[in-house]
Amino acid sequence: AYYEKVGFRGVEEKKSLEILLKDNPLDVEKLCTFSQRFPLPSMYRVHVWKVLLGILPPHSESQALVAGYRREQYTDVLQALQVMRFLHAATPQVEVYLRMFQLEGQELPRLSELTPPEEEDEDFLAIAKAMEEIVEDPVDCYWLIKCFVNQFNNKFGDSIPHLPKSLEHYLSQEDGRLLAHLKACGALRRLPHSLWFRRCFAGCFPESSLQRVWDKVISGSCKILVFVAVEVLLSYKIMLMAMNKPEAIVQFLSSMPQENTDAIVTKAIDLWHKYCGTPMHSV
Amino acid sequence: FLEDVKGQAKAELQASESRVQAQRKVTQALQTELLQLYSRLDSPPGGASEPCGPHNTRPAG
Amino acid sequence: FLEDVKGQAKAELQASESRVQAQRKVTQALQTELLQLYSRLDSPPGGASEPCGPHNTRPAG
Repeated sequence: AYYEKVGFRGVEEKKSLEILLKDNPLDVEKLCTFSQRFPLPSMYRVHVWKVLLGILPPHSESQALVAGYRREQYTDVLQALQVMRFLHAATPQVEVYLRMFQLEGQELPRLSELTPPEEEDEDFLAIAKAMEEIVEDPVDCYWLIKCFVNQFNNKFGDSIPHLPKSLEHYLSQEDGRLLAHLKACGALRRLPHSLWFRRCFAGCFPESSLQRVWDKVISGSCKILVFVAVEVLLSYKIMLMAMNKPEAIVQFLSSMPQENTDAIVTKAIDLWHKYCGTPMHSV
Repeated sequence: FLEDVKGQAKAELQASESRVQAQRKVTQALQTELLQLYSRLDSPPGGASEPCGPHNTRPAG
Repeated sequence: FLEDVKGQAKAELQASESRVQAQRKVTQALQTELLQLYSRLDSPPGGASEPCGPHNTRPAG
Protein backbone atom coordinates (compact mmCIF):
# COMPACT_ATOMS: atom_id res chain seq x y z
CA ALA A 1 0.00 0.00 0.00
CA TYR A 2 2.89 2.30 0.79
CA TYR A 3 4.34 1.86 -2.67
CA GLU A 4 0.95 2.26 -4.26
CA LYS A 5 0.59 5.54 -2.48
CA VAL A 6 4.05 6.68 -3.47
CA GLY A 7 3.44 5.55 -7.04
CA PHE A 8 0.15 7.39 -7.19
CA ARG A 9 1.71 10.47 -5.71
CA GLY A 10 4.45 10.20 -8.29
CA VAL A 11 1.93 10.25 -11.13
CA GLU A 12 0.14 13.26 -9.68
CA GLU A 13 3.43 15.07 -9.22
CA LYS A 14 4.49 14.33 -12.75
CA LYS A 15 1.21 15.72 -14.05
CA SER A 16 1.49 18.91 -12.07
CA LEU A 17 5.07 19.39 -13.24
CA GLU A 18 3.93 18.90 -16.83
CA ILE A 19 1.37 21.65 -16.33
CA LEU A 20 4.08 23.94 -14.99
CA LEU A 21 6.31 23.12 -17.94
CA LYS A 22 3.56 24.13 -20.36
CA ASP A 23 3.60 27.67 -19.02
CA ASN A 24 5.08 30.20 -21.38
CA PRO A 25 7.10 31.89 -20.04
CA LEU A 26 8.00 29.32 -17.44
CA ASP A 27 7.42 30.43 -13.87
CA VAL A 28 10.88 29.80 -12.48
CA GLU A 29 9.77 30.48 -8.94
CA LYS A 30 7.07 27.84 -9.13
CA LEU A 31 9.53 25.39 -10.61
CA CYS A 32 11.83 26.08 -7.67
CA THR A 33 9.04 25.43 -5.23
CA PHE A 34 8.13 22.23 -7.00
CA SER A 35 11.71 20.99 -6.83
CA GLN A 36 11.92 21.88 -3.17
CA ARG A 37 8.82 19.88 -2.39
CA PHE A 38 8.98 16.91 -4.73
CA PRO A 39 11.60 14.80 -6.47
CA LEU A 40 11.88 15.67 -10.15
CA PRO A 41 10.82 12.90 -12.53
CA SER A 42 14.05 11.79 -14.19
CA MET A 43 12.77 12.48 -17.71
CA TYR A 44 12.40 16.19 -16.87
CA ARG A 45 15.31 16.60 -14.50
CA VAL A 46 17.96 17.93 -16.89
CA HIS A 47 15.49 20.32 -18.50
CA VAL A 48 14.32 21.72 -15.16
CA TRP A 49 17.88 22.04 -13.85
CA LYS A 50 18.82 23.99 -16.97
CA VAL A 51 15.94 26.39 -16.46
CA LEU A 52 16.63 26.79 -12.73
CA LEU A 53 20.31 27.46 -13.38
CA GLY A 54 19.56 29.99 -16.12
CA ILE A 55 21.08 27.92 -18.90
CA LEU A 56 17.76 27.96 -20.73
CA PRO A 57 15.54 31.06 -20.69
CA PRO A 58 11.90 30.87 -19.52
CA HIS A 59 10.42 31.89 -22.87
CA SER A 60 9.97 28.92 -25.13
CA GLU A 61 10.47 31.02 -28.30
CA SER A 62 13.96 31.93 -27.07
CA GLN A 63 15.07 28.49 -26.03
CA ALA A 64 16.35 27.25 -29.38
CA LEU A 65 18.28 30.47 -29.98
CA VAL A 66 19.87 30.41 -26.54
CA ALA A 67 20.63 26.70 -26.73
CA GLY A 68 22.50 27.47 -29.96
CA TYR A 69 24.49 30.21 -28.21
CA ARG A 70 25.39 27.81 -25.40
CA ARG A 71 26.62 25.24 -27.89
CA GLU A 72 28.71 27.84 -29.77
CA GLN A 73 30.31 29.05 -26.58
CA TYR A 74 31.16 25.51 -25.60
CA THR A 75 32.74 24.81 -28.98
CA ASP A 76 34.72 28.06 -29.02
CA VAL A 77 36.30 27.38 -25.66
CA LEU A 78 36.94 23.71 -26.32
CA GLN A 79 38.53 24.36 -29.67
CA ALA A 80 40.85 27.04 -28.34
CA LEU A 81 42.08 24.69 -25.61
CA GLN A 82 42.80 22.04 -28.21
CA VAL A 83 44.76 24.43 -30.40
CA MET A 84 46.70 25.58 -27.36
CA ARG A 85 47.53 21.95 -26.62
CA PHE A 86 45.92 21.94 -23.24
CA LEU A 87 43.85 18.96 -24.29
CA HIS A 88 44.74 15.73 -25.97
CA ALA A 89 42.88 12.70 -27.13
CA ALA A 90 43.70 11.00 -23.84
CA THR A 91 42.61 13.85 -21.57
CA PRO A 92 39.85 12.56 -19.30
CA GLN A 93 36.53 14.26 -19.98
CA VAL A 94 36.26 15.72 -16.49
CA GLU A 95 39.65 17.36 -16.94
CA VAL A 96 38.40 18.83 -20.22
CA TYR A 97 35.56 20.40 -18.25
CA LEU A 98 38.00 21.65 -15.62
CA ARG A 99 40.26 23.39 -18.16
CA MET A 100 37.24 24.95 -19.88
CA PHE A 101 35.96 26.19 -16.54
CA GLN A 102 39.39 27.57 -15.68
CA LEU A 103 39.70 29.34 -19.01
CA GLU A 104 36.30 30.98 -18.63
CA GLY A 105 37.17 31.96 -15.07
CA GLN A 106 40.57 33.30 -16.13
CA GLU A 107 42.26 30.76 -13.91
CA LEU A 108 43.89 28.68 -16.56
CA PRO A 109 47.58 28.10 -15.75
CA ARG A 110 50.13 28.57 -18.51
CA LEU A 111 50.75 25.48 -20.54
CA SER A 112 54.37 25.38 -19.42
CA GLU A 113 53.23 25.42 -15.82
CA LEU A 114 50.42 22.99 -16.26
CA THR A 115 50.34 20.14 -13.79
CA PRO A 116 47.84 17.35 -13.39
CA PRO A 117 44.78 18.56 -11.48
CA GLU A 118 45.59 19.44 -7.93
CA GLU A 119 43.88 18.90 -4.65
CA GLU A 120 42.04 22.20 -4.88
CA ASP A 121 40.49 20.98 -8.12
CA GLU A 122 39.20 17.78 -6.56
CA ASP A 123 35.85 19.23 -5.52
CA PHE A 124 35.20 20.43 -9.05
CA LEU A 125 36.29 17.11 -10.55
CA ALA A 126 34.07 15.10 -8.18
CA ILE A 127 31.05 17.22 -9.08
CA ALA A 128 31.92 16.97 -12.78
CA LYS A 129 32.28 13.21 -12.56
CA ALA A 130 28.87 12.85 -10.92
CA MET A 131 27.23 15.23 -13.39
CA GLU A 132 28.71 13.24 -16.23
CA GLU A 133 26.88 10.17 -14.93
CA ILE A 134 23.60 12.06 -14.82
CA VAL A 135 23.77 14.05 -18.07
CA GLU A 136 24.55 12.49 -21.43
CA ASP A 137 25.11 15.45 -23.75
CA PRO A 138 28.56 17.01 -23.17
CA VAL A 139 27.36 20.54 -23.90
CA ASP A 140 24.55 20.26 -21.35
CA CYS A 141 26.91 18.55 -18.97
CA TYR A 142 29.54 21.30 -19.12
CA TRP A 143 26.97 24.05 -18.68
CA LEU A 144 25.31 22.27 -15.79
CA ILE A 145 28.62 21.71 -14.02
CA LYS A 146 29.69 25.30 -14.56
CA CYS A 147 26.43 26.87 -13.45
CA PHE A 148 25.97 24.45 -10.56
CA VAL A 149 29.44 25.21 -9.20
CA ASN A 150 29.12 28.96 -9.77
CA GLN A 151 25.66 29.19 -8.28
CA PHE A 152 26.68 27.06 -5.31
CA ASN A 153 29.71 29.23 -4.57
CA ASN A 154 27.93 32.54 -5.13
CA LYS A 155 24.79 31.69 -3.27
CA PHE A 156 26.10 29.49 -0.49
CA GLY A 157 29.79 30.34 -0.26
CA ASP A 158 29.22 32.30 2.95
CA SER A 159 26.99 29.64 4.50
CA ILE A 160 29.24 26.64 3.88
CA PRO A 161 31.63 27.33 6.80
CA HIS A 162 28.63 27.34 9.17
CA LEU A 163 27.23 24.00 8.08
CA PRO A 164 29.33 21.87 10.48
CA LYS A 165 27.94 23.86 13.40
CA SER A 166 24.46 23.40 12.04
CA LEU A 167 25.07 19.67 11.72
CA GLU A 168 26.06 19.56 15.37
CA HIS A 169 22.91 21.41 16.31
CA TYR A 170 20.48 19.14 14.48
CA LEU A 171 22.32 16.02 15.58
CA SER A 172 21.92 17.15 19.17
CA GLN A 173 18.17 17.40 18.55
CA GLU A 174 17.95 14.01 16.93
CA ASP A 175 20.44 11.92 18.87
CA GLY A 176 22.34 13.46 21.76
CA ARG A 177 24.09 10.20 22.61
CA LEU A 178 25.60 9.81 19.17
CA LEU A 179 26.73 13.42 19.21
CA ALA A 180 28.32 12.97 22.64
CA HIS A 181 30.14 9.87 21.41
CA LEU A 182 31.50 11.64 18.33
CA LYS A 183 32.61 14.55 20.49
CA ALA A 184 34.20 12.34 23.13
CA CYS A 185 36.32 10.37 20.71
CA GLY A 186 37.39 13.48 18.82
CA ALA A 187 35.67 12.57 15.55
CA LEU A 188 33.21 15.45 15.41
CA ARG A 189 35.72 18.00 14.14
CA ARG A 190 37.12 15.54 11.66
CA LEU A 191 33.97 14.45 9.88
CA PRO A 192 34.30 14.56 6.08
CA HIS A 193 32.81 18.06 5.92
CA SER A 194 34.46 18.88 2.63
CA LEU A 195 33.06 15.79 0.94
CA TRP A 196 29.61 16.55 2.27
CA PHE A 197 29.38 20.30 2.07
CA ARG A 198 31.79 21.32 -0.72
CA ARG A 199 31.18 18.44 -3.08
CA CYS A 200 27.52 18.09 -2.16
CA PHE A 201 28.04 14.34 -1.63
CA ALA A 202 29.44 13.83 -5.14
CA GLY A 203 31.44 10.62 -5.12
CA CYS A 204 29.82 9.67 -1.83
CA PHE A 205 26.39 8.60 -3.06
CA PRO A 206 25.46 6.81 -6.27
CA GLU A 207 23.96 9.21 -8.81
CA SER A 208 20.41 7.91 -8.38
CA SER A 209 20.39 9.16 -4.78
CA LEU A 210 22.64 12.11 -5.39
CA GLN A 211 20.40 13.73 -7.98
CA ARG A 212 17.54 13.90 -5.49
CA VAL A 213 19.78 15.88 -3.14
CA TRP A 214 20.95 18.11 -5.98
CA ASP A 215 17.31 18.85 -6.90
CA LYS A 216 17.15 20.67 -3.58
CA VAL A 217 20.53 22.36 -3.88
CA ILE A 218 19.83 23.62 -7.40
CA SER A 219 16.40 24.92 -6.40
CA GLY A 220 17.92 26.93 -3.60
CA SER A 221 18.73 25.04 -0.41
CA CYS A 222 22.16 24.18 0.92
CA LYS A 223 20.69 23.24 4.28
CA ILE A 224 19.52 19.96 2.83
CA LEU A 225 23.18 18.92 2.91
CA VAL A 226 23.16 19.20 6.70
CA PHE A 227 20.16 16.90 7.00
CA VAL A 228 21.65 14.36 4.65
CA ALA A 229 24.75 14.36 6.85
CA VAL A 230 22.59 13.92 9.96
CA GLU A 231 20.82 10.95 8.39
CA VAL A 232 24.12 9.41 7.32
CA LEU A 233 25.27 9.54 10.92
CA LEU A 234 21.96 8.23 12.27
CA SER A 235 21.85 5.39 9.76
CA TYR A 236 25.24 4.11 10.82
CA LYS A 237 24.81 4.89 14.48
CA ILE A 238 25.39 1.32 15.68
CA MET A 239 28.64 1.03 13.79
CA LEU A 240 29.81 4.51 14.72
CA MET A 241 29.07 3.93 18.41
CA ALA A 242 31.31 0.87 18.26
CA MET A 243 34.25 2.82 16.85
CA ASN A 244 36.45 4.84 19.13
CA LYS A 245 39.23 5.93 16.82
CA PRO A 246 38.40 9.08 14.87
CA GLU A 247 40.50 7.81 11.94
CA ALA A 248 38.30 4.72 11.69
CA ILE A 249 35.15 6.84 11.76
CA VAL A 250 36.42 9.24 9.11
CA GLN A 251 37.59 6.34 6.99
CA PHE A 252 34.22 4.61 7.25
CA LEU A 253 32.23 7.74 6.43
CA SER A 254 34.45 8.71 3.53
CA SER A 255 33.78 5.44 1.75
CA MET A 256 30.31 4.64 2.94
CA PRO A 257 28.40 1.57 1.83
CA GLN A 258 26.29 2.40 -1.23
CA GLU A 259 23.28 0.22 -0.48
CA ASN A 260 20.76 2.26 1.42
CA THR A 261 21.61 5.75 0.27
CA ASP A 262 18.13 6.12 -1.24
CA ALA A 263 16.54 5.59 2.16
CA ILE A 264 19.02 8.01 3.71
CA VAL A 265 18.07 10.71 1.21
CA THR A 266 14.33 10.12 1.72
CA LYS A 267 14.70 10.42 5.48
CA ALA A 268 16.92 13.46 5.12
CA ILE A 269 14.32 15.24 2.99
CA ASP A 270 11.62 14.44 5.56
CA LEU A 271 13.82 15.71 8.34
CA TRP A 272 14.58 18.87 6.40
CA HIS A 273 10.87 19.50 5.84
CA LYS A 274 10.25 18.84 9.52
CA TYR A 275 12.73 21.47 10.70
CA CYS A 276 12.56 23.98 7.89
CA GLY A 277 8.96 23.55 6.80
CA THR A 278 7.57 22.52 3.44
CA PRO A 279 7.57 25.32 0.91
CA MET A 280 3.90 26.20 0.55
CA HIS A 281 3.80 28.03 -2.77
CA SER A 282 0.92 26.37 -4.58
CA VAL A 283 1.87 24.38 -7.62
CA PHE B 1 3.10 42.19 -21.10
CA LEU B 2 5.69 44.76 -22.07
CA GLU B 3 7.84 43.65 -19.14
CA ASP B 4 7.53 40.17 -20.48
CA VAL B 5 8.88 41.12 -23.89
CA LYS B 6 11.68 43.06 -22.25
CA GLY B 7 12.55 40.12 -20.03
CA GLN B 8 12.71 37.82 -22.98
CA ALA B 9 14.96 40.17 -24.94
CA LYS B 10 17.20 40.61 -21.93
CA ALA B 11 17.67 36.87 -21.52
CA GLU B 12 18.61 36.51 -25.17
CA LEU B 13 21.04 39.38 -25.02
CA GLN B 14 22.69 38.04 -21.89
CA ALA B 15 23.20 34.64 -23.47
CA SER B 16 24.68 36.28 -26.54
CA GLU B 17 26.98 38.50 -24.48
CA SER B 18 28.14 35.48 -22.54
CA ARG B 19 29.63 34.25 -25.82
CA VAL B 20 31.48 37.55 -26.22
CA GLN B 21 32.90 37.24 -22.72
CA ALA B 22 34.02 33.68 -23.36
CA GLN B 23 35.67 34.75 -26.62
CA ARG B 24 37.52 37.46 -24.72
CA LYS B 25 38.87 34.95 -22.24
CA VAL B 26 39.94 32.77 -25.15
CA THR B 27 41.77 35.72 -26.72
CA GLN B 28 43.61 36.43 -23.49
CA ALA B 29 44.66 32.82 -23.06
CA LEU B 30 45.86 32.64 -26.67
CA GLN B 31 47.88 35.81 -26.26
CA THR B 32 49.52 34.51 -23.10
CA GLU B 33 50.54 31.30 -24.83
CA LEU B 34 51.78 33.16 -27.91
CA LEU B 35 53.97 35.41 -25.79
CA GLN B 36 55.45 32.39 -24.09
CA LEU B 37 56.18 30.70 -27.36
CA TYR B 38 57.78 33.80 -28.83
CA SER B 39 60.08 34.13 -25.89
CA ARG B 40 61.12 30.53 -26.41
CA LEU B 41 61.79 31.14 -30.08
CA ASP B 42 63.79 34.25 -29.33
CA SER B 43 66.15 32.51 -26.97
CA PRO B 44 68.89 30.88 -29.03
CA PRO B 45 68.41 27.19 -29.74
CA GLY B 46 71.94 26.12 -28.79
CA GLY B 47 71.56 27.79 -25.43
CA ALA B 48 70.57 27.05 -21.96
CA SER B 49 70.02 23.29 -22.12
CA GLU B 50 66.41 22.40 -22.62
CA PRO B 51 66.28 21.31 -26.22
CA CYS B 52 62.83 19.92 -25.94
CA GLY B 53 61.47 22.74 -23.92
CA PRO B 54 58.85 22.66 -21.26
CA HIS B 55 56.04 21.41 -23.42
CA ASN B 56 56.99 17.79 -23.01
CA THR B 57 57.30 17.85 -19.26
CA ARG B 58 53.58 17.62 -19.14
CA PRO B 59 51.84 14.33 -18.84
CA ALA B 60 49.05 13.95 -21.33
CA GLY B 61 46.11 13.63 -19.06
CA PHE C 1 5.25 51.15 -28.99
CA LEU C 2 5.62 47.42 -28.51
CA GLU C 3 7.08 47.17 -32.00
CA ASP C 4 9.50 49.82 -30.93
CA VAL C 5 10.71 47.78 -27.97
CA LYS C 6 11.01 44.69 -30.11
CA GLY C 7 12.93 46.56 -32.77
CA GLN C 8 15.34 47.90 -30.20
CA ALA C 9 15.87 44.45 -28.74
CA LYS C 10 16.57 43.08 -32.16
CA ALA C 11 19.12 45.79 -32.87
CA GLU C 12 20.89 45.11 -29.60
CA LEU C 13 21.03 41.43 -30.30
CA GLN C 14 22.45 42.09 -33.75
CA ALA C 15 25.11 44.34 -32.29
CA SER C 16 26.03 41.60 -29.87
CA GLU C 17 26.17 39.11 -32.69
CA SER C 18 28.57 41.28 -34.63
CA ARG C 19 30.77 41.58 -31.52
CA VAL C 20 30.86 37.81 -31.40
CA GLN C 21 31.86 37.63 -35.05
CA ALA C 22 34.57 40.24 -34.60
CA GLN C 23 35.97 38.45 -31.58
CA ARG C 24 35.88 35.19 -33.45
CA LYS C 25 38.00 36.65 -36.21
CA VAL C 26 40.54 37.73 -33.63
CA THR C 27 40.70 34.33 -31.98
CA GLN C 28 40.94 32.61 -35.35
CA ALA C 29 43.89 34.76 -36.33
CA LEU C 30 45.59 34.05 -33.01
CA GLN C 31 44.96 30.35 -33.35
CA THR C 32 46.45 30.30 -36.83
CA GLU C 33 49.50 32.08 -35.55
CA LEU C 34 49.80 29.65 -32.68
CA LEU C 35 49.61 26.67 -34.98
CA GLN C 36 52.36 28.14 -37.15
CA LEU C 37 54.58 28.78 -34.18
CA TYR C 38 54.07 25.27 -32.97
CA SER C 39 55.04 23.85 -36.29
CA ARG C 40 58.22 25.95 -36.21
CA LEU C 41 59.00 24.82 -32.71
CA ASP C 42 58.23 21.23 -33.48
CA SER C 43 60.59 20.98 -36.41
CA PRO C 44 64.10 20.86 -34.95
CA PRO C 45 66.46 23.71 -35.83
CA GLY C 46 69.15 21.60 -37.48
CA GLY C 47 67.85 18.54 -39.18
CA ALA C 48 65.02 16.33 -40.12
CA SER C 49 65.09 14.12 -37.09
CA GLU C 50 62.62 14.71 -34.34
CA PRO C 51 64.40 14.60 -31.04
CA CYS C 52 61.44 15.83 -29.14
CA GLY C 53 59.28 12.94 -29.91
CA PRO C 54 55.58 12.42 -29.96
CA HIS C 55 54.27 15.76 -28.79
CA ASN C 56 54.39 17.16 -32.27
CA THR C 57 52.64 14.35 -34.02
CA ARG C 58 49.38 15.46 -32.58
CA PRO C 59 47.17 17.53 -34.82
CA ALA C 60 45.89 20.47 -32.91
CA GLY C 61 42.22 20.93 -33.23
